[in-house]
This record gives sequence, C-alpha cells and structure tokens, in this order.
Amino acid sequence: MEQLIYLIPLFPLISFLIISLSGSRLPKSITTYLAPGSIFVSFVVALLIFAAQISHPQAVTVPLFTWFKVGEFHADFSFLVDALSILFTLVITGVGFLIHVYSTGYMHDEKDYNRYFSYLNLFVFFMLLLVLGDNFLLMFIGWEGVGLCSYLLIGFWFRNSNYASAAKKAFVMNRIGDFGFLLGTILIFGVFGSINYHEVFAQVGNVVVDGKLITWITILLFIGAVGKSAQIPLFTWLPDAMAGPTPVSALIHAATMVTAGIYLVARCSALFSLSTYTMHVIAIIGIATAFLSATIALFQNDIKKVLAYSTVSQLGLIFCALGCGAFSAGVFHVVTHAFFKALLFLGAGSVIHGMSGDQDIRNMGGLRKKMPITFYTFLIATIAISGIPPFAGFFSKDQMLAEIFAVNKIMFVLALLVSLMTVFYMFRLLFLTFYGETRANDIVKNHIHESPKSMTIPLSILAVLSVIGGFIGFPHALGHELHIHHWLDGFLANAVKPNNVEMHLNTELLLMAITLVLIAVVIILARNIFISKKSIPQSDEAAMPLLKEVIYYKYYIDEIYEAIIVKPLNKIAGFLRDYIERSGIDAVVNGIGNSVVNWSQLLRLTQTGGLGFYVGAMVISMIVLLLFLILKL
Amino acid sequence: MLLSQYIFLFLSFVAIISALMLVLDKNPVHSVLYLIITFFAIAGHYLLLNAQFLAVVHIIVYAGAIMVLFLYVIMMLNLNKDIEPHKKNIPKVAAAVAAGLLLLSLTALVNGAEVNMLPAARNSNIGLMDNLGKTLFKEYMLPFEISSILFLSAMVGAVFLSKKEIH
Amino acid sequence: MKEVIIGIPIQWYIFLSIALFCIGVLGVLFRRNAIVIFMCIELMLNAVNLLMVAFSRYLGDTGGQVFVFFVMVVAAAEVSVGLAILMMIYRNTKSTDIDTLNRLKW
Amino acid sequence: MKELLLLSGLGVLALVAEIINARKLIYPFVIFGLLLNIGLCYHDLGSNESIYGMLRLDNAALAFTILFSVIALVWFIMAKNYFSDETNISDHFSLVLFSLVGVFLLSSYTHLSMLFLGVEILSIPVYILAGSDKRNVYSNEAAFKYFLLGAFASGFLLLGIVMVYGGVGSFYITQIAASALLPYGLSEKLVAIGLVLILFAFAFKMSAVPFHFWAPDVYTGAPTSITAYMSTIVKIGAIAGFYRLYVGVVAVYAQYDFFSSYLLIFLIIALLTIVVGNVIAASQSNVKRLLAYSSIGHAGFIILGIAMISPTVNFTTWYYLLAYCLANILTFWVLIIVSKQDNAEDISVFNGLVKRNPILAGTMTVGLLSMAGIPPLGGFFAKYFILLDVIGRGYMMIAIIAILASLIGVYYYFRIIIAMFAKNPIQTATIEIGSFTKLLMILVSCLLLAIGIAPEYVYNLIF
Repeated sequence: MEQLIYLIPLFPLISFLIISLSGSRLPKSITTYLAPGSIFVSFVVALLIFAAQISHPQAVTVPLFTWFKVGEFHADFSFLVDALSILFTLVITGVGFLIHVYSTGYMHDEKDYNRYFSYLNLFVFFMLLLVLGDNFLLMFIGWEGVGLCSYLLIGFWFRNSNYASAAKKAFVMNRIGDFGFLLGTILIFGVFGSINYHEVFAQVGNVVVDGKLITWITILLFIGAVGKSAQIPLFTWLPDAMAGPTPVSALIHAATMVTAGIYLVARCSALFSLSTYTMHVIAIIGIATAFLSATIALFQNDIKKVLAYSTVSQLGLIFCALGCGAFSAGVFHVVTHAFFKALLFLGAGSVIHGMSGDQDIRNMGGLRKKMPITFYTFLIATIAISGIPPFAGFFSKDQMLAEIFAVNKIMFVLALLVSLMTVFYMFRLLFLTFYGETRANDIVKNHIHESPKSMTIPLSILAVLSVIGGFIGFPHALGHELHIHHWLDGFLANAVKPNNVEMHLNTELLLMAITLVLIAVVIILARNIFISKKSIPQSDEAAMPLLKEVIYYKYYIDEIYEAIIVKPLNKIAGFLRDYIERSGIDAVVNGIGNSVVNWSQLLRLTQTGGLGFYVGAMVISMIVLLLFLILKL
Repeated sequence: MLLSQYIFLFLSFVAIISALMLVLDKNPVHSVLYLIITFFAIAGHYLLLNAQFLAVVHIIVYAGAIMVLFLYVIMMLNLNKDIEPHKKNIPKVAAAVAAGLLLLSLTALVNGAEVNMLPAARNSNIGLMDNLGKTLFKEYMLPFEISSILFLSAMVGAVFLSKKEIH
Repeated sequence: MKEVIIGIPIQWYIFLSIALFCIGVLGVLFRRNAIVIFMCIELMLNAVNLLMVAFSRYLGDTGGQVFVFFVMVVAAAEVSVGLAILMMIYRNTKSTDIDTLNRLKW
Repeated sequence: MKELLLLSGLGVLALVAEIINARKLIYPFVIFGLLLNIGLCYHDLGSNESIYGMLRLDNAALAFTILFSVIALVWFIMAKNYFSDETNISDHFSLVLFSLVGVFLLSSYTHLSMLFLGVEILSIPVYILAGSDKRNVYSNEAAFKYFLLGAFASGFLLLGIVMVYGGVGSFYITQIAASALLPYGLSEKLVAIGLVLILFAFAFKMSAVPFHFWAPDVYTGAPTSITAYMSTIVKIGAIAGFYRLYVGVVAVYAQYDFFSSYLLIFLIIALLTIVVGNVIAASQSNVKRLLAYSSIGHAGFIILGIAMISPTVNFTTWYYLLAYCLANILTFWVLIIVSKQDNAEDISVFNGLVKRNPILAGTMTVGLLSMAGIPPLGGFFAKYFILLDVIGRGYMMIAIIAILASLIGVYYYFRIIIAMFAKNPIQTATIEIGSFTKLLMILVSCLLLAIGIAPEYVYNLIF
C-alpha cells in the first residue's frame, strides 16, 4: 500500500500543470471540479495508506529514482512513509480539500480564478513534497516551494501595494530562515556524510558526534523553523500576510505551511533531543512568542489579525512543548489546531463575505441570526481552541500543558496564562461578531446573508472534526481509565522521540481541573464585558472613558478589572505592538535592508566612469594583492 | 666591464629615457618618434641577444607598420599639436606613485630569481631564421594558422567600424 | 657577441623589462590622449617581448622567440582595431580625450 | 580538430556569403553548424584527441565546448532580431563566430601561446561588437573602455606568461605542471609572480572585483544582445581558460610556499566579487546594469567553486555556468523585447508585465528565480554544489558570507518580479511576440527547470 505514496503529490501536480498551462482558456466549471478533485483523490490515497499504517505501523522508504550523485554527495528522490509523515499528509490533503471546496465559493467572482487555483494546487504539491521527502534536500525544496507559493498567494490581489509589500516581507523573512536551514543541511552533510533522514539518525545513536556540532546543526535548523513558523524574531510577516485571500490564510497561514517548522523539529527529534541547549532555546522562544502575540491579540479589531496573532501564539505554545520534549503532544496539537484554526479562518472568511468585505469587528455584531451555520461552526471552533472538553483543543492543549508542567513550572504558568488569554480574546471575538446589535451601516446590513453551500459544507465538516478530532490522542489521565493507551504516542513512537516524562495521575487530573475552572472564569468575564455590558472597543480616535462614566455604569468589578488588568495590558499590548514589533523587530529587519542599500549607494560611487580612475584602481589593487605574495616569498 | 655590458647599459639608457619622454612629451607626434627610438633600442637588444631575424622583423613591423598607422591616425585627426588638456596635479602624482609602487613590488618579487641556463643555451644560433622557421612551421603550426583568424576578425572589425553607414 | 649571456646577468634584462613595462603603465595612468595611451600599451607589450627574447636566449629555447611573433601579430591586430574604435569615437565626439568618456557610470 | 575547423569555417562562410550575396543562408547554416558541433563534441567524448600538441580535447574541454555551443545556439535564436536589424549582417555573424573559436581555444589549450591567442581572438571581435551601434555614443564609449582596459590587461597576461616561461623554460602546461614535481631548473619566484599576474589578467576577463570596473559600463553601453553575449559566452571562455590553468597547473604547485598566498589572493578576489557585485546591484534601477552587477556576483561564485579544487570541480563549474547562462539569456531575452517596445531599460518598464504578456513575465520569473537560487531551478543546485565544496573544505565563514551576499541577490531580483506581478503597468499596450519565440522561451525555461530537477542526468550525459 505504501508504494502508492507517489500518487499523493502527483495529482495536485497534474492539476496544477493542466490549469496553469491552459491559462485562462480553461472554463471555470472545469477548474471548479479539477482542483478540489485532485486533492480529494490524494486524500483518499492518503487515507488508504493511513489505514495500512494503523494496522502495521512501520517506516517505509519508497524510492522513485536516484536524483543525482556528484562525488560523495548523493540524493535520492524518494518518499518516506511513517506515522509522522502520513499524519501530516492527511491533514494537508484533508483540510486542503475542504479549503479548495470553500474557495470555489469564496473566489467565485474572481477574475483570475484559474491562476488562484493553480497556485493553490502547486502549494499543496510542495507541501506534500516537504513532509513526504526522505531527505533534507527534498524537504528544502518543498520548503522553498511553499514559501514561493505563499508569496504568490499573499500578493494575489496585487492591486493594493500594501499587499505586495506584505508579500515581499513574508518572502524576505522566510529567506532569512531558509538561510539557516540550508546551512544546517550542509553542515549535516559535512558531519554525517549524508542528508538522508535514516542514515543521519542512525548515526546519531551509534557514533559519538561532537555535541557542539549537534547544537550548531539544531540551532541552524531551528532558525529555519523560526522563519517558517513565524516565531520571534521573524514573526511579523504572518499578521501582514493576512492581506491574501482568506482561504489562503486558512490553508497556508494556519493549517499547513506555518506548521512546517514544527514538522522539521519533530522529524529531527532524535537530533534535537541530544542538545539540551537548543531545547531550552526552543522552549524559551516558543513561550515568549506565545505570550507576546497573545497579548497583542487581546486588543486587535481586525477579525483576521486576531486570528493571525492567535496562530502565532498557538505555534509558540507548540514550540514550547517541543522544547520540553513533548514531541508527540506538539504534533497532536498541530493536527487539532489545523482543524479548528482552519475553521475559524473559513468562518471569518464567511463573515467577511457576508459583511461585503469589512473586516473590522467593531462594525459587526448580531450576525448570529443572519448567518446561523457560520455562527454555530465558529462557536464550536472557539470552544475547541479554548480547550473545553470534549472538543479537540482540550485534549491536545491539556497534554502539552501537562508535559510542560513536568519540565518547568514557570513555563507552565506562562503557558496557562497564554491559554487563558486565548480564551478571552476568542470569546471577545465571538461575542463582538455574533451577539448584540449589528453595528454596520444600512447598506452592508441589508446585504448580510449566509454564505453559499460550497462554503458552509466545508465549515460543517471542519466543525465535526473540531469536535471529535481530539479523540485520536486521548490524554494519559483519561486514557488509563478508559484503557485506550495514548494511542498517538504509540503510533508516532517510531517516527518521533517519545517523551519519557511520567506523571502522576492525580497531578494531571488536578491540573486539568484548575485549568477548566480558570477557563470558565475567563469566559464569564468576557461575557460580562461584551454581552452584558455591551462594551465595544473604542474607535481609534475616541478618548479614554472618563471616571464619571465608570461610576455611572457601576460595574465595579468590571471596572477594576479594566483598570488593573485591561488598561495595563492594553498599554503593554500597544507597547509591544508599537515598539517591539514595529520599531524593534521590523526596524532591525528594515535596517539591515536599508544599510545594504546605503552601502550599495556608497560602493557604486567607485564606478566613476573615468578610465584613468579604473586603470589606477586596478593597478593599486594589484599592488595590494601582490603584497601578500611579497610577504610570503 | 665587458664590452657587451657597456652596450647593454647604453641601449637600456636610450630605451628608458626615450620611453619616459614618450610619456612626458605633450605632443603626440613627438611621442611617436620617441617610441620609435625606443623600438630601435629594443632592436639593438635583440641583436645583442643573437636574435637577428627578430630584430629585423621588429623594426619592420613596429617602426614600419604600426607606428605609421599611429602617425596616419594622428595626422588624419589633426592631433599634431599639443592640444592635450592638462591633467590636474593630484591624478598626476597618484599616477606616478602607483606606477612607482608597481615597479617596486615587481622588482621586489623578481629580485634574486634564478634562471637556470641550460646547456643548449651555448648554442647561439637559435635566433637564426633557419631555426625559427623550423620551430614555427613544425611545433607552432597551429598558432600560426590560428593567428590568421585573429587577423581576419581584426580586419573585418576595423573595416566595419571605419566604413560609413549606407542608408 | 657569442658569449653575451655570460657577460650580462639575466637579472639585468628582467629589471630593464620591468622598468619599461612600468613606464608603459605610468603612461596609461598619466596621459589623457587616447592615442598616446595606445602607444604606452605598445610599450608594455614590447617590454614583455624583450624579456621573452632574453629568456629564450638564456634557456636556449626557440619557443620564446616564436612566441614574440604571436605577440606582434596580436599587437598589430589590437592596434588596428583600437584605432578604428578611436576614429569612430572621434567622428561622434570630436575628441580623443579619455576624460570626456565618462557618460557610463554608477 | 573537426570542431575547430567547423567553427572557423562557419565564420569564413559568413564572410563568403556576403560576397556571393547569400546572406539569408547564414542563419540556418550557423544554427545547423552549432548543432553539428554539439553532436561532434558529444561523439568525441572520451577520445582525448590532441591537436598538434597545442590543444587537447579531453572531457573537460569537450564539456565546455558543448556548453558554449548550446548557449551560443540559444543566443543566436535570441538575437535573431539583432541580426535582422543590421545592414552588415555577415560582419556580425563572422565576428561572433570567430570569437567562438577563441572560446574553443580557451577551453582546450595545452600551450600558453594558445591561451594568449584564445584570449585575444575571443576579445577582439567583442571589442568591435560592443561598439557595433556606431552612432550611439554609449556604445562607442563601451567599446573604447573595453578595448583599452582589455589591452591593458593583456599586457599583464603576457608579463605573467613570460615570467612562467622564464621560471620553467616551457610554454606547455603539462611541462609546467611536471616541473612542480621534478623541480629541476625551476625558478619558484618567477613561476609564482607569473601565475599571480595571469590570475589578475583572468580576473579582469572574468570581471572579478577589483578588476571589474569595465564590466558594468561596457554591459550598459553595448547593444543589449551583445551584453547578453558578453555576460554568457565571453564569461564561459574566460572561466574555462582559467579553469584549465588553475586545475592543470596552479593546483599542482599546492605544496610550494607561494601557493598559500596565491590561494589567499584568489579567495579575496572571489569573495570581493560575490559581495561587491551583489551589494552594488541592490541599488541599480537600470535593469541592464543591474544584470551586469549580478553577473559579477555570479562570476564570484564560480571562481569560488574553482578555488576549492574538489574532485567534482569540473562538474560544479560547468553546471553553474550552464544554469547561470541559461537564466541570464532568458532574462536578457525578455529585457530586449520589453525595452524595445517601451524604449527604456528602467525597472519600471517591467511594471505589470504579467498583464501585458504573461509568457514574458513567466519566463523572466523563471530566469530570475534561478539566478536567485530558488529550488528546484538549476541555479539553486549550482550554488548548492559549490557551497557543499566550500564547507567540505572547512571554509565556514566564506560560505556564510557567500550565502548572505546571495540573499541580497534575492532582494534585487525580487524587485523585478514584484514590478512584474504587483504593480500597475505604465504602458498598457500588450506586447506581442511570435509564437515561435514563445515556444522557444518556454522550452528554455523548461530546460532550466529540467537541469534543476535532474542534475544527475546532466552529469551522466557529459561526465
């Protein structure tokens, strides 16, 4: 069964070729079936292979052809089927299929319909190459390919120059990460003499390799992961990337591409777990990113920006878990996160569709009645991401939190805070969007309608997945009771390094209980503010509420909360956004760019155009270079 | 000192002085004449080195053909006055310093270099037409033929560049 | 004349050639008239020729002297092309001053 | 021998055609001749033929010959309009073909006289071609600068050759190499200074920093087709010539004292070339000039690869040149068409090209992405192989600098791509191109992709 693996990337590729080569001549109706259909076929094949893997979990290498062999260096074009890669493949093809279907509705009036789907198919192809390849080079090609497609899709609506600059930012930041990845790969070849996963990891166990080199390699690879998965300091491209069409944000910037960094770390878990230094770095960067972006998300008013910062935050949480050695828990969260975050984005897309393109939540509200399917699916996703049982997010998040707790208590507290903030801003989003009165102007208001079937059906399917998705990896605590041994751990055991942390059953249950209570408190708090009090985030120009108003409303608890928590947090979030992100990180990135251009302006002055100067410069540099020889002879 | 050494020093003196004058004199026609003197001095060196045939060819090709071409162009473009605008002083000094430094570093590099004289060097006839011809048409057959391509392309190019466009 | 190579050390020829070569370089740097610059390049080539003949004599190898022929060939070809280019420029700009040729820069 | 006769015969044929008034025949004959040349070389692989002891058609030489024939073929197809616009068509053809003979000599010489003649036969026609737009003062200036600096560099090349001759007593590169092992009658000093001077002269021809000054000006001033020729074929010639010398002679002297400083000088030149070329390109707004600087950067990468003398240096150099030249020709092809339409060479002429002609935009993107080193195009592996060698030799810092510099490359190549895809066109008129041109453009783009997807196949084909 595993031998059929090559079919999975083949179908999207064929579809891409057909659509792109025929250009705009291909009728829309054919594209509508061809593009999602190809992904669906791949999904079916992936399901079959997955079934085979469940009955006989094993790592199978499927060689297609020897790619090239130059000197000692050789690379095969072959695929690796194991639990990790097939799990990712399932998510990519499954969620990818749903998003393709959704796109047929969402992009229906788009002029460049075919171009959009050709990019989307190409993206799926490269993403599959990334997770299925059995060596670092193949992964790198997929890695670059998805970056390119992401760039093309972010800039898809290039009429707006902001979109184009967002696309450029995404590409440049990704390239910085790629530079690390490439160096890491080359160093791996230098150290192990191979770039094949099996050959490299086999040597990790047997041969004693210099620990420093391992640290170097893993740090370099992690730089790649930081770029792709939008972690500090390379995370600012992801919120900007929301300029692209919403289904693209769902597929690339929530469910698949941004998880490539996690795939990389999980795939090389054998390597990473050898370097405690790197593991610390990963955990710290992960939790810092999670915390920073969660605070920023608290006060964003653009529906997609909230989700974008939320994605960054969740990815940070996963990295923190990976850094604590919880590889399979991280992978688990990637899967569940793909379901509910894709659902959230698609729901947001549906809302934006209904709101005639407006993305500001201050203008929304009351959409519950007018868009019931969107509302219920969005609600499910919000519950799932908040970690309320028995929805998907609960299991994965709980497992991560538990394993972080076992390693480092401070990180656990921070992670808990992050997930509480997640609950808050998600419910804020939900309440502001769907409850209360509609705040939009009349033209928009009259136009609000439920989205077409092609959009609501994928939403419903994803909602179902968000509900039941968690059961594939039952948590330790409940698992013991129900005699379902942490199945995912076992399933992934031959692909990623299992975590050896054993935790007392009671501790885990206690943690779970505390978390749940806190979540409940936060939800009630959010409800208080946004439904009972009907407070709407101020428009950007409005002044701060006066003390008088505070007394008038008499919500003392709320106001204390506002004074003690909201305002400082608001300030901090504003500070973080304005100074750390815009002035700090962006400034550094832009500064490097500017300094290159400045140097360039300076150096080009050497090209004076005068022949005398050229000859003189040549002679002088000859003399300088000859000095090296004179000193030696 | 041997006679040959005197001759060497005399010829070298003439060559270097006239080469310097070539560089320093402002009138291009004078420069041509100084260059011709340098060529004659070099031809003298060739004779000293027993390369009689080459000495003759050198005079014919350089003094006879190439320098005539130079003179022809100078006359045609009417450049025979010292119309050359003065370079500023700083570039001049820089030029002199750069060339001087190059001279210094090259001499420093070759200083003390040995050239092993082979026994065959006793044969003073290598510069005769007979030997040269044999080498040229046996060993160096291919470059000899290939240089025709060089000439052909230079000829085509020179004609192409100089002829007037016909419209 | 037969024993010239005993009388004159090869070093002398090397130094002489390098001196002539550097005077050529000086001329290229020093002058602004393109024709004179061409002449200085000819001087550089001749310095090399001289050294080639000297080496050839001291090594007892005819190859060096034959090589000089090819240098002459190339020099002749280069000069004809160079002067043709110069004429072309003169037709357009009425000048042979290299310092005026700096339209292309940066 | 056949290849030499064929190439020079084609050049003469082009001249004869002018006399017998058969100008129309030249183009098909040239295309056919180049195809035949590729076939002949492919057939001769492994024959190791020696021509009068002056040339040796070993596999490296034949590989380079195949390379430049392929690129010349693509170039002739690309430059069809350049020729059809000219009144002196046969002059141009013969000059280009003669300079190809020079490249052939440079890729197969075993005697320094052939090296020297090869450099000159390659250069002299190109001096003229650079000035072939006779009325244009920029073209004039380009020709003059190239000629003057080229002749100046020839002087140093000759001085280097004569020093090596004085040090070893022979012009044959096999004997020069043998003297390193049997140092009887060897003057190490003269050989050292000679080899370094030859390095300088080649650095000039390869447009390596700090001998690159001519390149941006000449590339900008020359007619665009000729710029494409100079930045591909002429570069192949210079690099092939230097490759033969470095691998055949200089590397043999590795145990001598001077070699370490030679290598140091060489690496300085290579690194400077990569950095300066890419950095200056970042602030260029004229696309032709931008490509000129980027070609300087690429030359740096290639010579960095040569400096490593890994066992596969032959392939890595060859492959880089192939990927670079194909991509370069593609970009110049598009540039010629676009700049002719709009009569400008600024980056803004590419604004919104995808709307004016998607094929042109796509082709340009493929070319630029390959030059930027984005997989799976050929340009990526070209860089990758060289970086593998560099890191394999333990030069970690050099590799990092090289990669950082090529990141700058990504920046300026993407300026053009963004202009094409993300900006609104200044001129809205669509650009029409013939269907044959379209087909060929797609074909070359696919070739660029194919060599990236299957470098193994290319390797087995030639090496």
